[in-house]
Amino acid sequence: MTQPMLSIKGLKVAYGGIQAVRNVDMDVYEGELVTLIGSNGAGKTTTLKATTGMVPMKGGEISYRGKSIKGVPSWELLAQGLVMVPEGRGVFARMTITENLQMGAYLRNDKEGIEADIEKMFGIFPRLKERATQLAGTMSGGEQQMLAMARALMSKPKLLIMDEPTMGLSPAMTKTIFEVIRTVSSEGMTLLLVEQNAKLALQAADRGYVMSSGETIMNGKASDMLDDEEVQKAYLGE
Amino acid sequence: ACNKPADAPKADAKPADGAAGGEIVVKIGSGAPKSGGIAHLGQDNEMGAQLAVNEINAKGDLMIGGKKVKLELMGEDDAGDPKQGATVAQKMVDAKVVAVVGHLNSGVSMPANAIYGAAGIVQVSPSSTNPDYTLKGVKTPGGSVSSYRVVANDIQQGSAIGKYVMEKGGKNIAILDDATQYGKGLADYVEKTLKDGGSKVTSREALTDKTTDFKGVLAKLKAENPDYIFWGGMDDTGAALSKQMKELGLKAKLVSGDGACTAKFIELAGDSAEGVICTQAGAPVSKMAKGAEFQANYEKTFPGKKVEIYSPFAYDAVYAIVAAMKAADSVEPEKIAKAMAGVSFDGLIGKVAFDEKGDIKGGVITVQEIKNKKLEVVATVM
Amino acid sequence: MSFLQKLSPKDSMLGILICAVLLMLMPFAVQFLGNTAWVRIIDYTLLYIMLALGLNLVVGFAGLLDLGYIAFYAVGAYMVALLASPHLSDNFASIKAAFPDGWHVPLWVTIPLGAALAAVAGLILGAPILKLRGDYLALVTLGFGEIIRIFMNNLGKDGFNLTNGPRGIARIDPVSIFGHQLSKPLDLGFVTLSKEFQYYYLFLALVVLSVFVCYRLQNSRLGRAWMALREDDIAAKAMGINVRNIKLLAFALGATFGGVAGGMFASFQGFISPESFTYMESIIILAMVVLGGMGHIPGVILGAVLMSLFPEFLRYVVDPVQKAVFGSVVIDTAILRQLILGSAMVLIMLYRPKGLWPTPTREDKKVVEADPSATA
Amino acid sequence: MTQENIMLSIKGVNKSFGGLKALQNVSLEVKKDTIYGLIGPNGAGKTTFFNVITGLYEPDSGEFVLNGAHYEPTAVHEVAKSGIARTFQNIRLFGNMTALENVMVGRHVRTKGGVLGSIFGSKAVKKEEADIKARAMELLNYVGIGQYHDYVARNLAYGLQRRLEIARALATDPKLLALDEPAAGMNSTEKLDLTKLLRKISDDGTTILIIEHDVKLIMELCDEMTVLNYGEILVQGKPDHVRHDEGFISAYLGGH
Amino acid sequence: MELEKFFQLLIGGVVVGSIYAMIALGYTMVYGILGIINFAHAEVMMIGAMVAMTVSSILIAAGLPLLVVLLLAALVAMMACMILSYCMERFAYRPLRNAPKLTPLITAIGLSFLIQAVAQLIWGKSPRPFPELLPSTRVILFGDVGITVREIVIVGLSIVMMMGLLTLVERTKLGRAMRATSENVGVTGLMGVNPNRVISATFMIGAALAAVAGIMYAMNSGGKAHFYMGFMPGMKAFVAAVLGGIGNIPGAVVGGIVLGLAEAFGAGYISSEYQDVFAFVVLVVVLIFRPSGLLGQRTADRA
Ligand SMILES: Nc1ncnc2c1ncn2[C@@H]1O[C@H](COP(=O)(O)OP(=O)(O)OP(=O)(O)O)[C@@H](O)[C@H]1O
Ligand SMILES: Nc1ncnc2c1ncn2[C@@H]1O[C@H](COP(=O)(O)OP(=O)(O)OP(=O)(O)O)[C@@H](O)[C@H]1O
Ligand SMILES: CC(C)C[C@H](N)C(=O)O
Ligand SMILES: [Mg+2]
Ligand SMILES: [Mg+2]
Repeated sequence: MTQPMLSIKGLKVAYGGIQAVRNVDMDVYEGELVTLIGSNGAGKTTTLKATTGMVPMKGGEISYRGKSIKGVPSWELLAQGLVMVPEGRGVFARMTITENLQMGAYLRNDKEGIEADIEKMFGIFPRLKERATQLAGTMSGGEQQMLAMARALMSKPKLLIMDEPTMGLSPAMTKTIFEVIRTVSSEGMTLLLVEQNAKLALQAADRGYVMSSGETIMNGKASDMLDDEEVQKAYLGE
Repeated sequence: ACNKPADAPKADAKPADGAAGGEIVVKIGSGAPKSGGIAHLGQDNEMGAQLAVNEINAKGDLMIGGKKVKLELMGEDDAGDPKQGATVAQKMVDAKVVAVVGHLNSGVSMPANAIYGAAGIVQVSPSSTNPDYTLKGVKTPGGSVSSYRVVANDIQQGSAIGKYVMEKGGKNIAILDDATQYGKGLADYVEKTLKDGGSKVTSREALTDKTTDFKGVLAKLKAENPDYIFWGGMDDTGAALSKQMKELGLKAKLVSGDGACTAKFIELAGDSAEGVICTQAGAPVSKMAKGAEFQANYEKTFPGKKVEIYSPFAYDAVYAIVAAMKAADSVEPEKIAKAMAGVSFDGLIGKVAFDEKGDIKGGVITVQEIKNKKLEVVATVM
Repeated sequence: MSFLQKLSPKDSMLGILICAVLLMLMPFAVQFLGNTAWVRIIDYTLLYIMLALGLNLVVGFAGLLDLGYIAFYAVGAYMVALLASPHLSDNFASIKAAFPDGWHVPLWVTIPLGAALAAVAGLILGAPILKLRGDYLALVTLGFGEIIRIFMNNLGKDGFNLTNGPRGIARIDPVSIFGHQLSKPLDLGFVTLSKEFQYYYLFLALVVLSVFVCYRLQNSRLGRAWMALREDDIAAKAMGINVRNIKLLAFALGATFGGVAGGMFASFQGFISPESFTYMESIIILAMVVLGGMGHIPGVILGAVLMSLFPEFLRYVVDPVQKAVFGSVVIDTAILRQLILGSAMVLIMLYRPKGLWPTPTREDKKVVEADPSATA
Repeated sequence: MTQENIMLSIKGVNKSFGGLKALQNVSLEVKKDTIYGLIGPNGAGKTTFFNVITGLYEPDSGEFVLNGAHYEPTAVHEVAKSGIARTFQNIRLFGNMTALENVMVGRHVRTKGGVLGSIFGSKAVKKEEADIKARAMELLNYVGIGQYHDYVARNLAYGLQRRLEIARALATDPKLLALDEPAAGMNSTEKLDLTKLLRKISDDGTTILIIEHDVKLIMELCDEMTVLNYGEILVQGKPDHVRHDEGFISAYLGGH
Repeated sequence: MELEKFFQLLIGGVVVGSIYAMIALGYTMVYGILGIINFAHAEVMMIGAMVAMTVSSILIAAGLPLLVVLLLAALVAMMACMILSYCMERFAYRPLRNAPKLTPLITAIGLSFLIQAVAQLIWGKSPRPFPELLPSTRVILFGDVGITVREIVIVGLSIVMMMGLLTLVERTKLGRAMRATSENVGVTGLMGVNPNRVISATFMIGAALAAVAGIMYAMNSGGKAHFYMGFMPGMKAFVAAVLGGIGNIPGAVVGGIVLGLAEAFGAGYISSEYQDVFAFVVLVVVLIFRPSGLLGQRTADRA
């Protein structure tokens, strides 16, 4: 294969005294759907935050399309097509749904294109259309999750990072989200997915990584991992 | 541990400070606001005192107790705040000043006096015009008066203003003040005089020393259309009042006291200053025999600065202290305080001598009117 | 203080003892090094410590921003001034008749009364504005503070002269304990204590008491409730905390500190006027709390000490230093002081955003790596 | 059924936001010592229902009975006092307080140490404090995060925070424990542990009302359940009954 | 007579209120985006007035027509204030983004001490006359009710400013970015917006308004500038901002005007002594009934 689109080597992150991430190694190749699973507090979110320049890294290397992005702020990354849907949605509560979507397209200047894409999102998530003018903050947890997802897609990312996008979603909605994930993936978008619903994640993904207490302890083809009893015991609850 | 109130430098004390063998250095304190809203006036006072000190030292002929005396002015910032006033007062007492020029605001002079009095140190204020300052003054342990002033007090000033206005045929007068110790105090005496004199005080209003918009109260006064409006307050606020009266088309003549009887007022009030009447507790520097000389000297010593109001008085306050020093032929505070009662000399501001309360004898009040951007004396009230 | 708590009871007793001795000797040292003015400054400092501790109850513990705290100080001060000076009898015939030589109520009455009155004021302020959040509350308290001051300034009309207006109330009795007036030198035989010294010990006692009370409250059920309120009021309610009541409680308790300090201030200075209770004072006290370390008692004390000593310290050094360096006063002293004070505040906040001595939090401690997934 | 064995009985709750009817005539009864499930699509009104019964949102109408006693859900703290404790969908811990302190706060409503007592450190208060601490620690261990007792809450990972919230709620000795998506953000294994925990809580005599999207989990956990959709009741009854309801399948599971 | 008095008070109130409004806009914008009360804003306004004073006195000496002088002076003053404000944000506030809420408040107070001190060094301690750049000639409306040209300009300006800001914040991309930043700096970054730029911009816009406000205030308050001049209007503007619902742009203007009217009518009909008391009483009453200000809408706190 060619060089990875995103490559993380020996990542270390600490919050004050707490070593949240000790040693993470991970590669994401163009066009892949990679999933990162692990129990609560394993350090997944922290890893993603470090990648998108939201928390400073204490050690290691992160490079995106060959260039090191150590200390590169999140807004410059988006310009290069690296986008994240943060854990806990982070929608703009005091802005309407539409405005939230427009924020997603902040760096784009093609008015028509933006309009079209907003309509497209409304197509995928009808509930958002119904509430187009409601303040995001007053929406239900699930509705907010859809919005966050849609907003990220608005920026036409090359690499989309998602932190637990189905958290708090009804089964139906979870299906929808995964359908979306599959489609965008099949359309060639590269995805890095952190997901608690390990089964669904692994079923959708090409490759998977497992994190435990701050370290990537294993990785491999998603299908293989589904059958690995270690994984089954620890994360699939079987 | 505790410093006995009355321990002050003996004539031979602190040779350390003394430059030459026979010379002793004597500290005189000066307390005035050098920060905050009226810092410029405080500065003025201190500079007045500084001038006197420089002069005396330059002459270098001041001999006390057979020793040559070099004066040193200890200028402290009381920020016009009673609490800080008390603090600097204590600081100066500790620094063994033999007497104090100050403070500027009556509101500060009075609490400070408690400290000076107790320490047996005499205080001569160049600008505190509130009657209570001397009336309620503290006696030194030695039983002498400790609160003196070289300006006339607000009773004199108030009645002078009131009388003058009535002479000029004022029937309906509105009285405004800035709700400060000074402004309100003065306004009260003006009001009293007018009422006793049978004039009508159409309304009595109070604003603040930070008020910049008088339109509200002026609109009210306009409805009453008084023929005079008295302002008990400072020059900057007074100027705003004067301008806004004009903008609202009030016919009334503006009258004010020493706080607003300044060059600054004219500068700020511009054209609206024309015809404004104000009094000064004492003669204006322009009318002082050596006034011009003083001004020149002042502007030479402190480039870019102009005499505001009270520097001449601060200047004479120093001379009063020195006179007492000479009379007592000692630099002991108590002795100076004692001798102060007997002091009498022709100063810059005129004759300087005190009554038993500590007020200046025959303190004159000068009534002035602003004619083409100049203060012109129109009357001098004894 | 806090570090004492960590020590074993025995050591902490020792520590406290040492502190006590040092504090007892402090004024002598100060007198020796500096002079009476400094003892006086320290007296004021002690008052400010009380104020800071009181405000800390409201801002630091309960997280209610109060920009008008000085009002309670004023209430206490004026109450003492009225009860312990000839002012009322000079201005009200009826009282004159009853008390020919004026009212002179002793310390034992004025302190609790001042505290109580301030507490009531606290409730009166608190009650109507409980619904308000964060900065809305802050502003109303600011307004309250100003309103009180304005009334003090205007209730001085002839006819009904309650506060003597801007002229202020003078000749307030000094504190007198068992007939001895603290304004008079006290001869203990081996040493004579000046007014400043006697007040120092009185104030010190009050401060120690305040600190004690604050600690007890902080580590109590109420202290926790306040903290919870500060963190998330909705969650606090959901935990069954009656937010309304504990807010009021915080206001009232905080106010009492102010009231007592105010009373002390009045009798110490013997003269009070509205100028001493401006909005700026409230701000300065708030600065003490925040600069020191909001919610952390030792920090707050440190803050109060610095904020009240530093400007005075500058008063003493700025001129000499300038003279030494440039040979003359280049920059006007008063301005330079303001300049330095301002910069100091900014810099402290820049380098110690949580204050100089903040509550030690979890992050500061080294973490023994516990595997989070171990729970699974 | 008789009143005695009903813990919570809600009748005809309506709640609307402007034009939007978030709850329409919702009624349900939770039997004592059972686990009752509340599910439904996103935006169905589940959290709103919680907010209403706990006094956070004022209902347009409705009747509320807890443990046989009528109550008006107006003051949140009153509701908590009368015995309903809850957790929040978007976790609301006291971020800067330690895990232990968080749980200790939960004891507030069941203790009474006052100002004077605290200041003078009266025997009673000292004892009460000790008890609070002991109980809090006990609860932390009970939910399995004892070793994090001195962690500042905001520094705990999502899943741990959820457990902490449960401990804090339990500290108020609730008659009814209302959980809003406690399993959100947990993986299957962790969910199993949570299930065990909830069972334990229920067996130890606390009635539970739970919102959860994990059908597997809710079905095996609950004795009875209500499915909301667009603010209205879709189905109500035992899991097996609900499981086969057409409306439920299409609206919630999204077809087969 | 009475009627005339009423209208005269009305005018006076609206004028003063408009000045409060202009300053309040600055408070509100910064508050809106960072949630901090930038007390130093009052000093920014003071600096604006001071700079304008110096510049205009030079230009007048050079004999330019007053209107030109006014425009040039205003321009320079705005520049100065924007730079000052930018530096404040960059060096004093930015490092405190994640600091406890009250930390920037104290910084702000420290800053205003600092700025005042500097102003004293440059312009001295005493009030300086501010040239009459706008005619204070009285235009009679009816009877004896009049308004000066300057006052008309002031009222006009405040409205224009408000409209301008509203369009900026509600309609433009920058405005949207501002609102987003005000909610969550981190996530805004994820949208490709550089929050630092947005915040700096906000401060500078507020500063520009402050400069204009400073000039108008200096002219309206009896034509003087003083290092201390920021304090009072600063405090009043803060009140106005909160009264209208802090963070809310029209609110700032409404709040300012309501405050101005309360003061004017209070002084005119009851007693000038309690002028400020009325201001605060109005505030308290309003907040008791509308806990988040006149126009401040509280967004439902989801649980
Ligand atoms: N802001 C913070 N300050 C200090 N410690 C933190 C902070 N955020 C997270 N941590 C710690 O870092 C560790 C990893 O947290 P992180 O959120 O990355 O885990 P996670 O794998 O995302 O867990 P989850 O699946 O629950 O989201 C946890 O132990 C947590 O306590
Ligand atoms: N404060 C509010 N203002 C306006 N609308 C609101 C408010 N709270 C909730 N809503 C609306 O009411 C509906 C129900 O919201 P609720 O949070 O109860 O859904 P939910 O069942 O909890 O969904 P989820 O499972 O995704 O959390 C949603 O459409 C939401 O947008
Ligand atoms: C500067 C002066 C106006 C001071 C005033 N005379 C007073 O007694 O306070
Ligand atoms: Mg996570
Ligand atoms: Mg919900």
